[in-house]
Amino acid sequence: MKSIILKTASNYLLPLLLLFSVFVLLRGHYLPGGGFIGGLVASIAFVLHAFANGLSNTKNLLRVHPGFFIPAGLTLSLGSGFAPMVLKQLPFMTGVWFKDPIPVIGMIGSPLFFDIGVYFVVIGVSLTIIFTISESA
Amino acid sequence: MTTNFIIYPILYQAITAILLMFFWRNPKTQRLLSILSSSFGLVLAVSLFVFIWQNGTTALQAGNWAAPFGITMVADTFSASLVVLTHIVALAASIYSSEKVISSRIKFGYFPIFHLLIMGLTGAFLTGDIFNLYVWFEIIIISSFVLLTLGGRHHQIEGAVKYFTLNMLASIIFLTAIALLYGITGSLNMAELSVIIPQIENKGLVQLIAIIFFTGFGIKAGVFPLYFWLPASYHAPPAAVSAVFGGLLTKVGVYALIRVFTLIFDLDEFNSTLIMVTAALTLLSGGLGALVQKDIIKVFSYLIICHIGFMIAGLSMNSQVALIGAVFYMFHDIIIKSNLFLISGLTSSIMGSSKLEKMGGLLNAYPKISLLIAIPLFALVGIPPLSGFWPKLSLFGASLSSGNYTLLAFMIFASFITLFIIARIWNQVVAKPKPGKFPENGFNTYSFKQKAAFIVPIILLSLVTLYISFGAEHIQILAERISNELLNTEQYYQAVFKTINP
Amino acid sequence: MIAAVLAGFILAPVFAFSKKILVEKTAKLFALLPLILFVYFVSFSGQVASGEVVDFTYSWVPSLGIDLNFRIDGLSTLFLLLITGVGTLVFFYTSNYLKGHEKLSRFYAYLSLFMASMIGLVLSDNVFLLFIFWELTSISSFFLIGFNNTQEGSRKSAITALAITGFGGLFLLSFAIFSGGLTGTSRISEMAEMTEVFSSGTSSVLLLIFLLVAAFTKSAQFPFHFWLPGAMKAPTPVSTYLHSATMVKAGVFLLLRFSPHFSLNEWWSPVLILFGAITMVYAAIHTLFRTDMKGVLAYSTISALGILVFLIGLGNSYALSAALVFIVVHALYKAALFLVTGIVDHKTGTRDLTVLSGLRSFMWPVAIAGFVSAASSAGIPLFIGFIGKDLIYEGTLHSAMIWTTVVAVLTNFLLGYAGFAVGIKPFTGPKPEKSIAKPSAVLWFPPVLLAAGSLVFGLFPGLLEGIIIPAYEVTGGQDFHPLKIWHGFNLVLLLSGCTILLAILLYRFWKLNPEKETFISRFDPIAPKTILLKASLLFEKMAAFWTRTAQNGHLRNYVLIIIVALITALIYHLIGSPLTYLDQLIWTPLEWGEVVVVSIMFVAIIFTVFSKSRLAAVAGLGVVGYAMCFIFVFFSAPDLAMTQFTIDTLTVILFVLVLYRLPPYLKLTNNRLRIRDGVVSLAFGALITLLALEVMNESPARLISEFYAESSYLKAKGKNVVNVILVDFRGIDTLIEITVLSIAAIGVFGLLKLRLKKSEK
Amino acid sequence: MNELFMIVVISLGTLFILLAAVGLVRMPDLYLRISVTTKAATLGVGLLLAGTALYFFEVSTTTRALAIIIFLFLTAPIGAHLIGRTSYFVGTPLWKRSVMDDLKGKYDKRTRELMSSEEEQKRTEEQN
Amino acid sequence: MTLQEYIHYIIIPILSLSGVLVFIRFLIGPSLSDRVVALDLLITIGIGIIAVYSIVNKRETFLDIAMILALIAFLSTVAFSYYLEKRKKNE
Amino acid sequence: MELILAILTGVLYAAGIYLILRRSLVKLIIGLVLLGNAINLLIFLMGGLVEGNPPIISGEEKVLAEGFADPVPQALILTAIVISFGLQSFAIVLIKRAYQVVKTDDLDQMNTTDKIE
Amino acid sequence: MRIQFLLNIILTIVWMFLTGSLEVINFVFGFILSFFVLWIISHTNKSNKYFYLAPRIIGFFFYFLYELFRANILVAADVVTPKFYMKPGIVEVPLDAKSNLEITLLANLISLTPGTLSLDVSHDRKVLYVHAMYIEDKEKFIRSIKNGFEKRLLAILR
Ligand code: NA
Ligand code: NA
Repeated sequence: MKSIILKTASNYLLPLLLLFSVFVLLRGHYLPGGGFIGGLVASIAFVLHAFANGLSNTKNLLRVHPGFFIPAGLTLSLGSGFAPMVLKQLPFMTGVWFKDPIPVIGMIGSPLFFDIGVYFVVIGVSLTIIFTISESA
Repeated sequence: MTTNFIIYPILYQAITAILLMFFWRNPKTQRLLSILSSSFGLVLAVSLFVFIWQNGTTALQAGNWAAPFGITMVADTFSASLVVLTHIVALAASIYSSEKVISSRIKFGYFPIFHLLIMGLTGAFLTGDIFNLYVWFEIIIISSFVLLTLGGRHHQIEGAVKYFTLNMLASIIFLTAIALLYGITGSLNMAELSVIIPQIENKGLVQLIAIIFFTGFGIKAGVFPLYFWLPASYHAPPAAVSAVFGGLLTKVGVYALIRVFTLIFDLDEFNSTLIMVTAALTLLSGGLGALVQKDIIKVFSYLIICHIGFMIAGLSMNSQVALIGAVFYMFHDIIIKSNLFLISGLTSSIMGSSKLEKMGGLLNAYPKISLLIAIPLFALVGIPPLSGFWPKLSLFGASLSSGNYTLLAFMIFASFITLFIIARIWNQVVAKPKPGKFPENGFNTYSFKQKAAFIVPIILLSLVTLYISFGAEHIQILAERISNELLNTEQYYQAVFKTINP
Repeated sequence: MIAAVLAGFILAPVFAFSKKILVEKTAKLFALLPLILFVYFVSFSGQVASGEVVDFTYSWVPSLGIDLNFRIDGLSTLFLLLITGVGTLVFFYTSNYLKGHEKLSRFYAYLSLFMASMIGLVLSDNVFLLFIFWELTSISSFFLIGFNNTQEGSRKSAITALAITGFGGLFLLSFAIFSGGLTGTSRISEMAEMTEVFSSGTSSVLLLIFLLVAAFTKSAQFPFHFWLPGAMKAPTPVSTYLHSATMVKAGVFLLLRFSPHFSLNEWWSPVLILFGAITMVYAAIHTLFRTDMKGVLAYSTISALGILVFLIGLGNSYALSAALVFIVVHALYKAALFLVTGIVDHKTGTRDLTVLSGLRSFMWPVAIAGFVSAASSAGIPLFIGFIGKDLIYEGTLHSAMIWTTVVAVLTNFLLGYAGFAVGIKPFTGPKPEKSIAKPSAVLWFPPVLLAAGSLVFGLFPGLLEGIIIPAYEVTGGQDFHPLKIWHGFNLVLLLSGCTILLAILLYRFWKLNPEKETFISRFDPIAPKTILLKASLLFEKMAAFWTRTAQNGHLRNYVLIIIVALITALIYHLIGSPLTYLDQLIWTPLEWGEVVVVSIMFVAIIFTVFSKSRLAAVAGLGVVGYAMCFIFVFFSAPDLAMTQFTIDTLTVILFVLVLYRLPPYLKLTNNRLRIRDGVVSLAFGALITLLALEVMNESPARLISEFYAESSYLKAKGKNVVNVILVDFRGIDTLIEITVLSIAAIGVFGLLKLRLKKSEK
Repeated sequence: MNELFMIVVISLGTLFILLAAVGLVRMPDLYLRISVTTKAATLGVGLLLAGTALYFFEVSTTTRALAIIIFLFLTAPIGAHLIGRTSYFVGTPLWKRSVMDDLKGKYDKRTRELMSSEEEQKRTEEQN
Repeated sequence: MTLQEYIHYIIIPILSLSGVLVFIRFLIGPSLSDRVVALDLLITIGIGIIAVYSIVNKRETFLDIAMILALIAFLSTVAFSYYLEKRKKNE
Repeated sequence: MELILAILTGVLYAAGIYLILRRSLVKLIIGLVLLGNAINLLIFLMGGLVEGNPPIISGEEKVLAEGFADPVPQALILTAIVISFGLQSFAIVLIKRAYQVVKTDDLDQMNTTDKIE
Repeated sequence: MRIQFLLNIILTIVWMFLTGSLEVINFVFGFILSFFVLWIISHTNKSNKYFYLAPRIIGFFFYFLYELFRANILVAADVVTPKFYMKPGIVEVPLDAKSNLEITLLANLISLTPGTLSLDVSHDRKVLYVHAMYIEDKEKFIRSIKNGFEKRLLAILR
């Protein structure tokens, strides 16, 4: 859409929303949020940017095709399920954790990486779908 | 030692799919990778089966959360066998796809999704959690849906709309049933449900929920009057995909029905009558439908429905013999139906059409192929001693000994109509002279590799059929053991609740 | 033994894929296969004659009671010798008859397949095994009949034959299973000791029906007979083999095999006699009107089969031995006549009896064979047929029913005519104008040999006793009456004489011409074939109607049917056992905000459903989603509220992106449909509400939830329990779920981006 | 005292929201509805959030409330602008008692570009 | 009367009433834009309700939901505007 | 409230089914979305209704406070929501593609594949 | 570069707001995160003027709040009374604001005040079209905007 106002605002809303999405992702284990919502918020950020600036600009911004996030995220999630199998001979998807929490994020363990994988998959999926639709409109 | 190996076949397909995604634009690599990994997947599946055969039902508590708190994956003989069959079909379809599926489809994710479909099927067979089963079903739906539409041709879209809507409806009904089940039991673990359900006093409510389950699975299994999505869509995708659809998709529904109605719900008078009536009408309407179709793929589609009736009939009679028949029939049917769709793909490509009136001349032009396809065709009919014959012994026997003569009549009718239809197909495709000419860039012009990709999977599946036929004793013993396990739910329960890993 | 049975099966593909040249050269040698088998089976005749049985057992599928139980006894030996003996001649004959035929190798493959099935069939002492070979004979005869696959007629005949015999086969399967279940064994010989199973109770009636349907279809009894004349479309060697000694006799074999079992069943005799009699008369009359040699033979075969069934039904010692002798008699003369017909056809190019005459000078050995066989067929003394006929009359006379003798005479003299018509007519009379090539010895030798058999056994019937008596004993007969040419002057002799006389008179004065065939074809509309054909057409129409009605392409019909089916099942059950306690629920009190949200949602749903504009509907959908979000807020589900909200927004975006390209809603459905659908939907909704309320009465122990409440932080290190469930307790669900998403995305990408070219399929 | 202040803030916020709702129903044209509602509601919610922040009175809650207010103040006017602009563009009419419409005819039908009066004059001159 | 009771009996009903009014506008339209504006306002009111609801229940967790709503609610407005701008003339 | 929500669930189901029974593909998809909501609400009801006590361990607590809302249905719904989002997006795109290929949104015109030729 | 840094700091502060923790480690984490986010979106984000004058910002904030309340009450009176006193219309307001950010902020602020709504900016960015509820005198209205919001805003931004 040819609106300077939207365009300008979206440029500032994008980082804000992205930041917010990471925030939602990381706190998911303790408070409402998590990979899905985080991923959805992040996708919405890019969608907004695309509405305002046109699809090609947003794609340039992303540098890679959004579809790339899908296998990447899947690998991360699946990998965090594998970690206990490979590392400790435990059943698939068993949570393995570092001993001490780190500030801001809290405990670091395989479920966290799993959730991050979810986050990326959701971004990849939403953006692939919406971008594809827009392009073929 | 953990029991992680139960889900190796699942994880393996997932890894394959992801790997294939990374080779998105490279059809050659994808083809090779797919065949290689399908072969290795089969090895994994077989070794799983061997383990289960030797050690009995085994469970994996995912996440190391003791049942019923996490998701339990359970491999018993039934599911392990089905996993093996799935992987056999997958290998065949994979080889078949390697030349038959055009590279533009491959560049749009054909192979990753194909492997995810296989993963979904495997998962559905192995899960011991009712909601998890729903999730696996969704994998199956979405991947089959994508494979169905890939290419986006007119008939594909039309088929897909129906396929999608009715399968979504099935999922919604299934999920409704799960919700209600959770509402009365507070559990999702199938082994635990098998213990809780009998203790519930409100039997009527349990039965209503059972009906909803039956409807949901019935749509997937393609029983009367819920099968409409099947004939409307199976002709749409490439033959390799139809093969997986034809062989396995409905069988997952049948599997779910058998599992749920042996493990969780009682097959009491009402349920078994309901299922029996359904089975009879399925046999009838599938047969009638197949009789009037003029396109080979549609004939096969209706025959799928018709023959689902046999398995459902086996379930409905609620006896060990009948269950043996149902299970045996299922094994036979998976291989046969997959093979038939591969064959329909082969013959259509030889003839340039899948319409029966435009086909013909196979016997004179391709005698060896004719002999090859005679095996599955007549095995489908149940010409003894080919594979379709054996389960009928148990099914007919069970209906005779339990006095279900009407059901027997329907089974005889279905067998007869199948015989007639297949004989007619034989006449029209194989024996009759070809009307018009064979297409110019037809089968004969293919390279050796292309021909092999066509023929090898059919040979592979036909060999399996021959094994089922002449090694019927093995399959019979297998089916007996499966029916034992299905009827003695205690064993399943023990397997799920004993294994708490160190 | 197993090698003997399997030899045909194994050699079939070898034949099929041998090089054509090789087959041409070695075809005569193929006859060695049946010959060796013949010799092999003859080697048992000594043991068999002394009343021994030889059993061979190989394990196959013991858990189903199906093993390879082969038994050589009198009955099987009789059939084995016919199968392999006639087989040898047919194999030999074919090598010349189909010389140069493109598909000769395939023919031999089918033939040996068929022979092997037949051998297996008569050897089986296992009722399942019997069925297996039974079906194999059906299927291999399907190939044989349809051998001329480029001709539509022969394909049609093949499918008719398969349909009828296959239909019967399913009854044999039922018989096998049922009898196996009732007797606890699958061995036919062991079953024979449990006659009570086969003679009393409803189950025995069922068993009888199963068996008879199988036998009658295979042995072409009225009204299943019509596949047999159609099967004449096959090359003559096939007809010879199928209709004289093998395929159609399988049904007779079955009846003989099980006649001891059913000996006490009161229905056995009357039913067999009735069907046998109808068949033999009906078919015999038909022979009069046929002008095609093969047509005459076909109907005379049916008639002969009727006689056999009739005799087995009579069941007295004369009738039984008559049946056994007649099997041999019929095999000898019918095979010879078929072969003769083949030669005539091969050399003259026609089988039309109104045209053929005077061939004797071109093919005198063939003519002799024809004459001898015709004589045997008419029961002229000194030929084996005479002995057969005598026994038949003995049999009927020993039954209490006079009419049986009448129909026997009637049938026999008509059959005598048929024999003359085929075996004599073409060779007598004026010579044809054109000269006709002489048949090679390979062609004429087999019929001559068969004719010689008719003569030799006719002169020395005692030679036959060696195989007839053991068979007779196996079928439950006692006190065999020795086979003699001369019984003295008695009623039987008189009847025989009359029969012959009548046959000769009929042959003299019955003028065959095409009008005769036209005449009989007037009865076609009421012939079983037509009726069945019409019925099957009607059936197909019904099937088409039904399929078109059910699968009418309208998605909403499918949905409607599914929903109505579900509603019906639920309501049906509810009527049987109504729900009990809806009143015990403790309700959560109403709150302002909740009521407003729910009310808005109600209205928004209705708005969405009835909106005239798509976009308004999508907006309405948005409201519904946001209202859901607030329900989640009010009832303690923050994660759900967040997800619902974001996804709802994304869904709206998707709809919007897609919809602006589409034309507006069309107003399509009429009010009647709206009301119907409305009622169905509301009924479904009401049922769900009812179920939900009923379920909420149950208060199961939520052990799982309590475990999560306690261990979420302590064991899984997370405080948002829902999130912990998603990423840990039930992580697999989530893993699959993101896979679903991934597939959807790939699918969308493919659906919109992939454009196939015309050439790509 | 503190509680009373909270009650005032919250009541005020609620009133503004009610005002927005009434305005939305009553106002005669779309632009007026947007004009009245977006801001009144934003202000109202802002006040409610302020009340919430005061109630909990701790850093994490306050920052969250503040974040929500910032988000709302960032997004609400943009939404209003967009929907107003597009509505005008697709021809949603002004209230009949409106006194002026400077926008009339300024959108180029084809390119959808919006001209200023100055630019419009220029173009007219060029064309002449 | 405590603050909770005040909110429960006075504030929430008024907010709910506002919601109903806005929803009426949504229903009567007349244009799609009117509906979009109404939808937007509904969500804004929802944020308000959530805010006071968190006071009633003394759980600040609910503010998190409000945060999401505040950030992305306007996106559907953007989408509908996009639609209006791009759609064909025939609706 | 349970009664009202149960009725609401029923209404959602009814509305969804009714829309699926229309001839328009767009209505069909909207119907499926409504059914998705219906099923979520049903699952939600099955866990029992709890006000103001989300299954989140607050502050320094180590276990959930008594009277918590059942987290299991919530997790199930989350999964179900996300799955139906995936399926719905695909379905929505299918509308688009169907319109491109079949040139209509009328389902009654999408019946060629079921015809017996 | 400087502006990038400033943005980075601002985002970091937003992050600390969001997480509700003022610890140093959170600052570091927020800084890294914001840096990353900015890196992602960096190359289309053409540099702009940025605000740096805190007092003016605060002053402006209160001016805005004042305007917000004043206008709201004005409108409220009209909404709740049965008769409408308004004279609405669309006014073309010439802009001194030049950059995208300036225009956007101005337009949003105008929109946020009840009774006025920024409809669109002309293609050449010279005028802003505003829908207003009370237009007694067009020139006066334009002046009130230019002397009110625009002047104060530009004073901060330039
Ligand atoms: Na979460
Ligand atoms: Na875990």
